[in-house]
Amino acid sequence: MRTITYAQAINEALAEEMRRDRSVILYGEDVANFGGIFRLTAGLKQEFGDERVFDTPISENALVGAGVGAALTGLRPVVELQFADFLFTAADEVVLKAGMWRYGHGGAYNVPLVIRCPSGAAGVGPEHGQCPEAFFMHAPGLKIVSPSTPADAKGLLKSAIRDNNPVLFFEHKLLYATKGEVPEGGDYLVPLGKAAIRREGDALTLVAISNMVPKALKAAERLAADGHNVEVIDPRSLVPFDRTAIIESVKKTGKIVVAEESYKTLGVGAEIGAMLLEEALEYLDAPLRRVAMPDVPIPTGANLEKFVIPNEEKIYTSCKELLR
Amino acid sequence: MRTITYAQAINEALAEEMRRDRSVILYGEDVANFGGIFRLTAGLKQEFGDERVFDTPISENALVGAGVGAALTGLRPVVELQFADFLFTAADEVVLKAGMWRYGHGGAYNVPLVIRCPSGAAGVGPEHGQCPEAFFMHAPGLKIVSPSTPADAKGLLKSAIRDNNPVLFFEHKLLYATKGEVPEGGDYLVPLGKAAIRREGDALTLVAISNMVPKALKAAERLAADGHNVEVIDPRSLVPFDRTAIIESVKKTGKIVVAEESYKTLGVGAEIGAMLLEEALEYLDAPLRRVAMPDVPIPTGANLEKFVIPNEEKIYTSCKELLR
Amino acid sequence: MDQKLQLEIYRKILLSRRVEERVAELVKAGQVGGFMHPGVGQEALQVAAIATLRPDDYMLYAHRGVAYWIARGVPLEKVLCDLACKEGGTNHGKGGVMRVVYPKLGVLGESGTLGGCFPIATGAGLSIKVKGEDKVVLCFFGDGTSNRGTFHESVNFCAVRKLPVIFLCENNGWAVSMPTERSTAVKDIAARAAGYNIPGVIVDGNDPEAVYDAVTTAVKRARAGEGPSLVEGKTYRLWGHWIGDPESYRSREEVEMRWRKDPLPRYEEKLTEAKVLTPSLKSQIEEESKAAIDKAVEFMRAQPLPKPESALEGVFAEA
Amino acid sequence: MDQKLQLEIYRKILLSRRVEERVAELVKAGQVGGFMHPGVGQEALQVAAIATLRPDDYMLYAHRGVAYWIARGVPLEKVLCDLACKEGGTNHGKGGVMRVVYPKLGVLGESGTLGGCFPIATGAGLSIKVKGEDKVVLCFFGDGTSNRGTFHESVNFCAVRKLPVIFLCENNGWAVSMPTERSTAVKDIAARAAGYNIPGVIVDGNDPEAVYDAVTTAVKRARAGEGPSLVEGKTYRLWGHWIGDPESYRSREEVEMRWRKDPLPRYEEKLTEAKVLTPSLKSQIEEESKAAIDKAVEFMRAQPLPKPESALEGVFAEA
Ligand SMILES: Cc1ncc(C[n+]2csc(CCOP(=O)(O)OP(=O)(O)O)c2C)c(N)n1
Ligand SMILES: Cc1ncc(C[n+]2csc(CCOP(=O)(O)OP(=O)(O)O)c2C)c(N)n1
Ligand SMILES: [Mg+2]
Ligand SMILES: [Mg+2]
Repeated sequence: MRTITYAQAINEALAEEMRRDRSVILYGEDVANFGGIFRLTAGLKQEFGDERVFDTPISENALVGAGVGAALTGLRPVVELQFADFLFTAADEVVLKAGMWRYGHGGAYNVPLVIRCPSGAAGVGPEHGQCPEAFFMHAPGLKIVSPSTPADAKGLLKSAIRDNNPVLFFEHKLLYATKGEVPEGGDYLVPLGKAAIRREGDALTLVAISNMVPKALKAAERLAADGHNVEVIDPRSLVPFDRTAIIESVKKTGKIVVAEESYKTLGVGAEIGAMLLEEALEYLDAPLRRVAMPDVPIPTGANLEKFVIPNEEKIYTSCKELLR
Repeated sequence: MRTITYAQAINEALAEEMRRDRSVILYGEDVANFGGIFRLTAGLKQEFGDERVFDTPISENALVGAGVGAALTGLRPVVELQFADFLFTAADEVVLKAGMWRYGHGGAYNVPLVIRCPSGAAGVGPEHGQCPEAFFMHAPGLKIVSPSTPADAKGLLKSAIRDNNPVLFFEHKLLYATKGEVPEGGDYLVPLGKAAIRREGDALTLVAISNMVPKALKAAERLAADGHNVEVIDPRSLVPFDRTAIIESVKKTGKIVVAEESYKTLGVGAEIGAMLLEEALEYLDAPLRRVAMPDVPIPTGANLEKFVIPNEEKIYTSCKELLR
Repeated sequence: MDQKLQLEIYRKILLSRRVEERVAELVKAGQVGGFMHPGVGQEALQVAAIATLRPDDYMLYAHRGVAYWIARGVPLEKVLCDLACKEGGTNHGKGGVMRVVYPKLGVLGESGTLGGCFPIATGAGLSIKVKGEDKVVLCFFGDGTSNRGTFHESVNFCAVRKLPVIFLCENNGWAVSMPTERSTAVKDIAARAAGYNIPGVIVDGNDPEAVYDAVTTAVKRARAGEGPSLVEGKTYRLWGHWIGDPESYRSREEVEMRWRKDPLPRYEEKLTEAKVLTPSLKSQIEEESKAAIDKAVEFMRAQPLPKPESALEGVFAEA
Repeated sequence: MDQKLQLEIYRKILLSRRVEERVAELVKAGQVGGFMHPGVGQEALQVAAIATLRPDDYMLYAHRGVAYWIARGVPLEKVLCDLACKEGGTNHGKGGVMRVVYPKLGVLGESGTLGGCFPIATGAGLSIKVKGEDKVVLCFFGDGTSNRGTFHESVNFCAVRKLPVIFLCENNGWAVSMPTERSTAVKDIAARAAGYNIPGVIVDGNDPEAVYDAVTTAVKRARAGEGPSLVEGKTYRLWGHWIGDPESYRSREEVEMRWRKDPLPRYEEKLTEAKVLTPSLKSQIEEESKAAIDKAVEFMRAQPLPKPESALEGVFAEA
């Protein structure tokens, strides 16, 4: 199968869905003429024209809120925020409007909106490098997707665009350049809410999110060399969340480690821990380990960032502690 | 000791701190001339004048951001948001500015800011009734306080105003009218980060937050009548969080139930569950129970709201399940 | 303005007024739990502006009273059921009367945070433009709300993309306890149009025909693809911010003085002088209104509350 | 303007230009990791505006270049250490060059989200007013940033409370790839002052003396307690949005045409004609600049990186 980058996969998904459905539009800062500051949307304005692909002013509240309004009135907008951190700039529109409009109005309207959010620490400091998935996982009415491979980036984005609900689509900046096999053409869809077992094993369940997945797989290989066969699970979507995949795995392994780039306190690992304590206590034979961003903003300096961002080594050591 | 309402306690705390320290100012929508839509700030403008107590335009981003700017330049602003939900309207200023300014600038400045947030479902629907503590507990750099009694409301607010860091101060609307003993005058301070054991017991650890505390205590009495002596813990502040109080209690009881009005997924109960799974697994002899707001927006209709908001009965039943 | 339209507007102003009077009774008598911000005194502005729309246009109302829905043709009994958070309304108790929604007539609903309306209206305008339709969006907001950042972002966005949105400010002099002159640096909200290079028009909001003309011009401009307009109607909130507001923040004199400019009797006189309205027709309209309200209240009373378990439904649509 | 000040401004414009040229070399050579948005072409505006301040005033710079700090007197070596995220700077690698902070001279720092500066500036103005001081706040922002809602909320807030804040727009024609005329509905950002009933002034941002006069007037007004002003300096971003920007979004011709208006040679000529600057003095200033930069770069090179563990420190102050 041909291999393409995560970035190309996103560009393909956008192009295919815009070809398929005229109600899909794309806008954001610098997405049209420039093709996006990460160049993900290059060529789309040329193919789909100024009305369906356009640049906007620097007005994040209007961007997101207009996405909701357009979704209420028959479009399927894809809004690009230049950095996932700007979800906070537009949090009223994200949490209170996109997440609650349908429910608050008794289901009279759907909100088929996708917000694309480049996430992840990459040397750009506290306000341009967060992985804020967990904040919005706590908010009712929002679906949350965080793909780790080019194939999932494509298949999940296509599904997100077709979904009748608001979806926050997190793209880790450090994954953009990574390559992987992606089925050509056709209609490659990956359903929201289905986890992927990236590696089978019975020694320990290692849940990894977004850019932590490749790191977890490397750690898993080292652990295998040590004789520990760990299972690596990539939830892929956090809302809906594939609880069964994780619970079933833990029933088999009895041990759980969660690797994520969100802040530790109330990060995704907290929900997984609580869920297991509710539903799988009797199977757990070791304490939870959360490999996460410590509860500090992301420092700008490379050596400081490296110190706080979870990596292969930290994942390896945490697993090792439980496997002794 | 004299008894006053939670609302009076807050008013007293504000007045005392403003008398003590000229750098304390108070502003928000309708706080000065009208004394606040919940009448908490009545009389303060008269005593402290137009410059230190004033009404603002409906501009939540400016309100909160100006609080940060004023804090950087030598004041100790207390900003009132009319509803805690508006923290989302100003989330950039709350999470990225208040929470990160100090760290991002290498500690050059402190941000002694208090944001008062009336929280809790009270028949006013999805955007005026949330308890959003957990959202902001995930954000680095913010202290979070959620008092359940008039005495704590006063003592914690005074400590929050003297704290050199940003503090989100959550006041449950349904607690405003509740009465309790509050030490007269003097300088009554309650430190942030110290939980209160509201009721001692060894059968089960029941952690309750804000307006869930009185409900938990009622449930505990019923359980006592059934012969179960449960321990009720009120964390009072969520950041800093008194982990020890809860862990020690669970070591004694082996059972944990968390009652809160935040959404269940990644609510405060998730962090408590994960923390126990990390640090007290061997002491746990029953699964976690989270009595929380289901993951739906708050409906406006009274009978619908009643159905979703946690109450004494739900707390009682959840404990009972573990105590059989 | 032709007589049919004049009477239509008068009818709706009167009906709105009588509905709010009845709602106030019901609320004070504790017969409905609903919470409402009365619009008494602003009905002329609300009714006349909405009268300029086509059935397929979109609108975002503000939180101020019932006239928006009555003017738009949302069945009265549905509005009352929403007020009581019962079945039979438009949102099944989920949003109450502050979230009346009626897709058939483009009533998109309401944002609970002030200023949330602006980006939503912008998005509706975007849909219209992308689809090449000639619909418009009418977005109501208060003087206080004009100070939200979303106003600035949205008006600029609509102006640069030439979106068919009419931003209609109901300047009633107050935002809860805050008088406009203390909340807003500029005397006329309409002056803010200069910041976006769009028309900014001031009109007497208590004169329905003046409002009708001003909004009609803005609607024409929007339909022609020439972009948004800002229209400011000067009016006054004759009742409290909510039913039960002590109103300690303003003087009796001020309010009494404003009652003398109450748009209802004022329009009554005008139509009577113009021989469009006769005493008999007037009392007929009063009776029809009362009958309609009685009927709607009865319907509302007979409706069940939504099933408690339904509180868990409706967060997500079928994927 | 007196010659001392003219030369002072010229020196700082030149030094800023040479610093950015050196930084570009260092970054391209991969010798510092730092990420920077160059301000080449905008130094006259930045330096002259800051020259109007007193040492005890506050300022919020934008993300565009190093001239703000050089003009304000932040030691150059500290700026370079921040660029390299080393010790010896102002923020110990926590914020890099985008978060230079210098309390001694009221340099409050920077918001990573555009428009975050406006409410912060408002708050600094609030402090000044509450304490009854006669300081002012100078807040820089770009044309693109003028479309953030925080601009609207903050300017209105400052205007109603008469806070001593000068909102200084650096209109350089572009926001990354977005030309001002497509992002902003109004030709002159200054026109937005009309929405807040405050002065809105347009000035040639490449003429330092014109900038100095315009900002001085706004500063006087602020110190006198008469409230905020909006000043717009027309300038141009001669380099890319960041070092390495392909600039595929604008034409060579446009950029070349603008280089002819480069404020540095322009001011050089003016001062030479006025006999304030002589060839020998010019080369002396060039040499002094080079020496200062060499020294600062050396200092920066010699500085250690912050201790990795320090990444965990500084979130909270001692209670
Ligand atoms: C963002 C936000 N801030 C504050 C409120 C609370 N609030 C509801 S109505 C109101 C006054 C609005 O004034 P105005 O816009 O003039 O409308 P009016 O009530 O006068 O019709 C306020 C402050 C809110 N709902 N949302
Ligand atoms: C809220 C927010 N949106 C977007 C960005 C990304 N961004 C950084 S600089 C920039 C362009 C700013 O343009 P302008 O305000 O004109 O300043 P200039 O770069 O031209 O100096 C953008 C979009 C950001 N940092 N914050
Ligand atoms: Mg008003
Ligand atoms: Mg610019």
